[in-house]
Amino acid sequence: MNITHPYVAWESREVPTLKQQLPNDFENVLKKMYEIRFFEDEVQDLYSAGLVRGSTHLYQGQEAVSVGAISALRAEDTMTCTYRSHGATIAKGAQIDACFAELLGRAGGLCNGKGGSMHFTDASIGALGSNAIVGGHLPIANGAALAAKFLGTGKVSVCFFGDGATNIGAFHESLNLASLWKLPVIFVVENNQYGEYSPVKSTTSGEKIVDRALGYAMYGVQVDGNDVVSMSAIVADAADRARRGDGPTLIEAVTYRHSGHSRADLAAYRPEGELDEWMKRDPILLLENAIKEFNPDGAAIIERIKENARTEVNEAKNRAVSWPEPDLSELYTDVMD
Amino acid sequence: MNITHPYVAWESREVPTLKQQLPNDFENVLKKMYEIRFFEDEVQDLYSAGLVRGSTHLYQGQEAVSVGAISALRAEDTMTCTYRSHGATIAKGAQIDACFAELLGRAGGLCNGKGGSMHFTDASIGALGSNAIVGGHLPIANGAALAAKFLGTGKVSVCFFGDGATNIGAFHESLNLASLWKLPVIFVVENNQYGEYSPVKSTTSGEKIVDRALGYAMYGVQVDGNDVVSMSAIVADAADRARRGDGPTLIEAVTYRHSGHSRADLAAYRPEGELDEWMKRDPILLLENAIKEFNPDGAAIIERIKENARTEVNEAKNRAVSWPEPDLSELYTDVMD
Amino acid sequence: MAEEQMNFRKSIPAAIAAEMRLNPNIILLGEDVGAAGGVFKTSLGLFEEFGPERVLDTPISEQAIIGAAIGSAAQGLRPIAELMFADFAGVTFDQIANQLAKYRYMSAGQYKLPVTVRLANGVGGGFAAQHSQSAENWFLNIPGLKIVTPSTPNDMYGLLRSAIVDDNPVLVFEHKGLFNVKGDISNERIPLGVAQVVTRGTDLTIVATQLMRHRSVEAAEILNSRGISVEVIDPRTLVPFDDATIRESLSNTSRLLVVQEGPAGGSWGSDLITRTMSDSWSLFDAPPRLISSPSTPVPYAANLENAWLPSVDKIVHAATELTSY
Amino acid sequence: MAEEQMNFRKSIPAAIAAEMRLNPNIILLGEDVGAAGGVFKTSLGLFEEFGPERVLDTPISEQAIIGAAIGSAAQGLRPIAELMFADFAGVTFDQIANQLAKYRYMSAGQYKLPVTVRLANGVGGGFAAQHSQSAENWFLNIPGLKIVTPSTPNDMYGLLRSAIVDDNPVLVFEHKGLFNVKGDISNERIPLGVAQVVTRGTDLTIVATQLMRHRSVEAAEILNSRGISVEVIDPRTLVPFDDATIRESLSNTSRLLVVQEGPAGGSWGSDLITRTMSDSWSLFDAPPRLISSPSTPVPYAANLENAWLPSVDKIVHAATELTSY
Ligand SMILES: Cc1ncc(C[n+]2csc(CCOP(=O)(O)OP(=O)(O)O)c2C)c(N)n1
Ligand SMILES: Cc1ncc(C[n+]2csc(CCOP(=O)(O)OP(=O)(O)O)c2C)c(N)n1
Ligand SMILES: [Mg+2]
Ligand SMILES: [Mg+2]
Repeated sequence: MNITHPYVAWESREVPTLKQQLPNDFENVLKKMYEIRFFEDEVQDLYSAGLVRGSTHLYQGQEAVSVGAISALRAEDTMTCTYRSHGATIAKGAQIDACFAELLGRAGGLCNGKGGSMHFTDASIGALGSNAIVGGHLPIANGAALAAKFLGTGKVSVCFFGDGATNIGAFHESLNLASLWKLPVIFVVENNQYGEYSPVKSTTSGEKIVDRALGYAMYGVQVDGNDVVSMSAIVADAADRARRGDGPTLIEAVTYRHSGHSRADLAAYRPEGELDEWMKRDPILLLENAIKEFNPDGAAIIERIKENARTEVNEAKNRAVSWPEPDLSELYTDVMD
Repeated sequence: MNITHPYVAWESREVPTLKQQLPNDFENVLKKMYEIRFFEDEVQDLYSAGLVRGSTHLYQGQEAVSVGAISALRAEDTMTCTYRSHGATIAKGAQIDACFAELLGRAGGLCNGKGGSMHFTDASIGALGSNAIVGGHLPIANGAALAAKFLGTGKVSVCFFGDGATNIGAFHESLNLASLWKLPVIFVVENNQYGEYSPVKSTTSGEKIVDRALGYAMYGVQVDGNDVVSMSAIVADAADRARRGDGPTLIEAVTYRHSGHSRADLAAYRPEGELDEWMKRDPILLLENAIKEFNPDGAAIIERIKENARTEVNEAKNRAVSWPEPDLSELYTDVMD
Repeated sequence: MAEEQMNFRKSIPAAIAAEMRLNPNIILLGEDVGAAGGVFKTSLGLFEEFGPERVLDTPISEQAIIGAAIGSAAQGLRPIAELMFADFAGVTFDQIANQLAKYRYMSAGQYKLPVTVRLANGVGGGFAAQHSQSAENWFLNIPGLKIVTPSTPNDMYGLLRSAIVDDNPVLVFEHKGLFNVKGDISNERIPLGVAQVVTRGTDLTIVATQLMRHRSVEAAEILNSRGISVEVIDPRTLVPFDDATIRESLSNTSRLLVVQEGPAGGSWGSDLITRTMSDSWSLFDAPPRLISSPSTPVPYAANLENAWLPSVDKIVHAATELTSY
Repeated sequence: MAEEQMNFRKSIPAAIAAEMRLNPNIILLGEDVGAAGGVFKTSLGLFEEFGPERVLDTPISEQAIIGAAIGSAAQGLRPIAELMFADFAGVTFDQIANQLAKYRYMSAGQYKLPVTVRLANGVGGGFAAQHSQSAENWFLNIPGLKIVTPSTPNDMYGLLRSAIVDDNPVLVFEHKGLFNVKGDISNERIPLGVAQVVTRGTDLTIVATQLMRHRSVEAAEILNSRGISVEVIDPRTLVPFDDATIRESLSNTSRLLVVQEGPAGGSWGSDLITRTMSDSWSLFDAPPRLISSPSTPVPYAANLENAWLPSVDKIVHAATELTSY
């Protein structure tokens, strides 16, 4: 069924794709995507080796969403995200060794080891926080946008969350308020097809997630989340609108997570062959194909960037592993004055 | 702006109105509406006399919504509503003296005086409860519908709430789940133009409240809530759909509350003349006009019904006022076994 | 500054206005706090003075309200969020307990959240089970929140001002039963975490907040007239709690009676007795005693609601028993 | 029935299945409880045995989950709602505290709600601040809810069965740190509200639940070897609480140590000490003592999280001090 939805740009606007152009700064974009990919690969190993505790939620396959989005934003813009946030936090510019250290529970971690995998936060780069409560950060993203508007800083607040989060109350309250107050916020649903072990259709009514924008008279766009150029273009539009005072946008980025939901989840619930299909649309692969297509030296450039990223991530991990545990006094600090 | 919304019946279906026909059982319908009207008038007096404590939220002006809705349902269907629930509870069939007694905090009240104005509940007629938390009963309405579906009772769960409630998280979670599970539930938004002192537009994004149905792929209808024939017809449709297993409906009943939000609120925030305009569309007036139009003895019938209702309400009040306070032991009962 | 008579209700907007005048980044948000001046009229005049950008009317979306406060506080504002009836904290418990309270700790201090949350709590004359709770007790087990429970117009005024300028999340509970209480206002901030010795006495220490503080003072007068000398202490802040003042009093009286609105389970009164017993065991000459409401929801009917609230009589009776132990 | 060895995790679906077989109106609902068998594998096999109509996977909508349980219970079903991590009770606190708990009272008993809510609580090895709380303490001040905190596979099994057949709302807390603990299962219901005396002793009474019960037993062994005879009591149910068993023990030992995971404020341990002191003052020969976690959120790093949890050492130390008082 085709819904005529005046707020959905998807049907009415040409969205640029990797088939047509490379990202402006494609080398950096690829590098970030590789950093995230390798970071997450290492995390899986560290987890298996028993060095990462609790839960981890990996981001392989979704790199184009946050890397694309953040490439369209300014350094001072703020970001909130979920427990599946290693990717976005690195994309925003966090030091990779500090990310590893956080996962390892070490001093020098983003949060001195007090937050862990689900709470990556880096105030220095506007990474306001990762949230382990599904939907818990959407209201907070509004708050950051409210401050930007009030103080006239021109900052935009970007908020990443999953398809599953669109069914929780906080989602609804946040979208309504953002629309009503025309807050400079960009809601990016990373529709990776599953919330935990449940396919999105089994938990989420409506034809498309982005249709929910209509109820709030909010701009809504569905976009190929594996295409970093599309992601970037759509977010650039949304950021312009936000900075102009025209309010929020709901972006449904259609993507896929390569691994299971968390930790040891082998994702047995996925239909046979589904992963294979999506691997053909791996965001890194798509970007590399485009680079090779548009650039005669593509293959060599890719190789160099990839190796650089691999080395950097590896060195960052080695540094972090050598750092000490937080001092026991850290247990008691940062509660209240 | 005209939204093409495939789920909204409003534009695509002829809704019968009082201009075209009377309700089948128009005498009883008018009687109920008068009972509610006189009941609420008395409550205002009792409140002013200091006999009703806490808060009261009156229903004058909205009578056609619940009377119309319930006239289309079966006695065994269940109902949940808000603190503004005297009307719906009487419409569903509660004893008027027991309603007064509840407000007065007397033994013999619907809830033995333990619930008060905001918690009218009468299990004997399927009035599952009134809720003082905005939106708190929507998830519960789903539960009643789930039981009906599971047990195959064929019961429908009707849920009344205000325009303001459409902005709270529980609304969203409930509509999604109801749609997903095709629960036999009818969500009736009584859009009386205000949530407390705030006009609906100042708190509620979107062109129309009913547009929100689209995000859940739910049937949605906007209807004249002051026209008891329209209300009844739309709810009859929704109930059919629910009983057939086709799931929930969101009905936006456009109406108006004659008095302030609660207690001593004089509604100074209303634009001059607004109440007067709506008084011309008073649901009782509209029904009476139709009765006179379609029935040669209309005026006499109306007079008889009105006087009957007035007497019954008055006698009910007099009975209730004479009943004793609940026994002090009631304080401790009904907590847990 | 000159003292003036003011009622509890009016002391609230007065305190907010005083701080808003000093700091342009203080905002107030909540349902009908603006144009209407608040459902309890506790923000009357603020909208007129500070305008719609600093006094924001919100939809009925308590999660969005607290979230807006958190995010804007992290970005330089100093928001005051009103939740109207404290019971509504239930629909935004996650935002308060899991987000607001833990934000600073989880980020290892990268963000401090100077957020004030205002809630109208307690029994207010027939509001029944979902509008009458002593919700301050819901947050005692959640580290990271200061909790303020003023009893007089002056405390309301001075503590609210301190809450607003505090760099931590502070929950301020405004008791519905006290809105019309009158008193002098000294127009100054009162530090959080400092108890007030309301009446001096030597036979028994009574600790009570809000409505129960007033009933305890009444009881103390009756007891005094019967030769029992009672020290009534109002902690004013539950977190941090001024244990030292209680201990000092106990070292004179050796007897502790805590009077509280609300059930005993998981309550501040229960905490106080446990702490004091564990730390100051030797000070006691009699068992400590907690007077609380029964373990039931709040009923509507006048006679039941009255019976639910600890009465002056009950306090007098328990105090008499305790002192004759 | 024959006893069998089973771990804590598996005792949960075993208990649910046992009751579901007896009553066709019992349903289970929650996120991924069905096809996936639960994120903790605590509903493994139920979907296969009872099908999608009785084992329902829900969206991530905790308010909708509890509401569905309430409404369906009012209409004749006997729902078991799973909230996964107990911390998520925050997003549905209203439905639990303001709706589920008060429904019966507000309606003067017209509706009873036989709802079981299952929550995975406590520290589980690095889940950090929003996934590690002892949320049982959040509900102590809310009359109308039974609260169950099992420590062994047999208690888990037997208490969960009783919770399911109970006519009241019951919150059952399944401790993440105990999922792999093994033990005998007697395949029978265990009544709610009855404490278990785990070890007999004469010098000191230790009261502890869940993970802390196990640490207390360890501590008791060490203390025994040093000549201190410890009675460890596991209340198993926090509401209703079996005060009589504690009092009986105290009448022998005269010394009370409560050990609890989670901060002291608004906690069951604090309540227990206050009640016992007030009611059984004369039984005490030494001040009561509460060992709890510090008043901080739960940190992630292994060394910090370990330090946050009361250790066997700390218990031994406090017990030694108390007995030499
Ligand atoms: C309020 C709440 N309910 C449940 C959970 C458990 N949980 C963690 S992640 C998750 C799935 C979320 O799915 P989605 O939003 O699609 O994000 P994804 O994990 O796919 O990135 C669930 C149910 C939670 N953390 N918070
Ligand atoms: C969760 C919650 N927030 C706020 C309130 C206070 N309150 C009571 S009624 C009301 C307005 C509701 O407006 P609407 O839904 O339009 O219903 P109406 O009163 O117009 O019938 C508000 C804000 C409440 N009871 N519950
Ligand atoms: Mg997902
Ligand atoms: Mg309204």
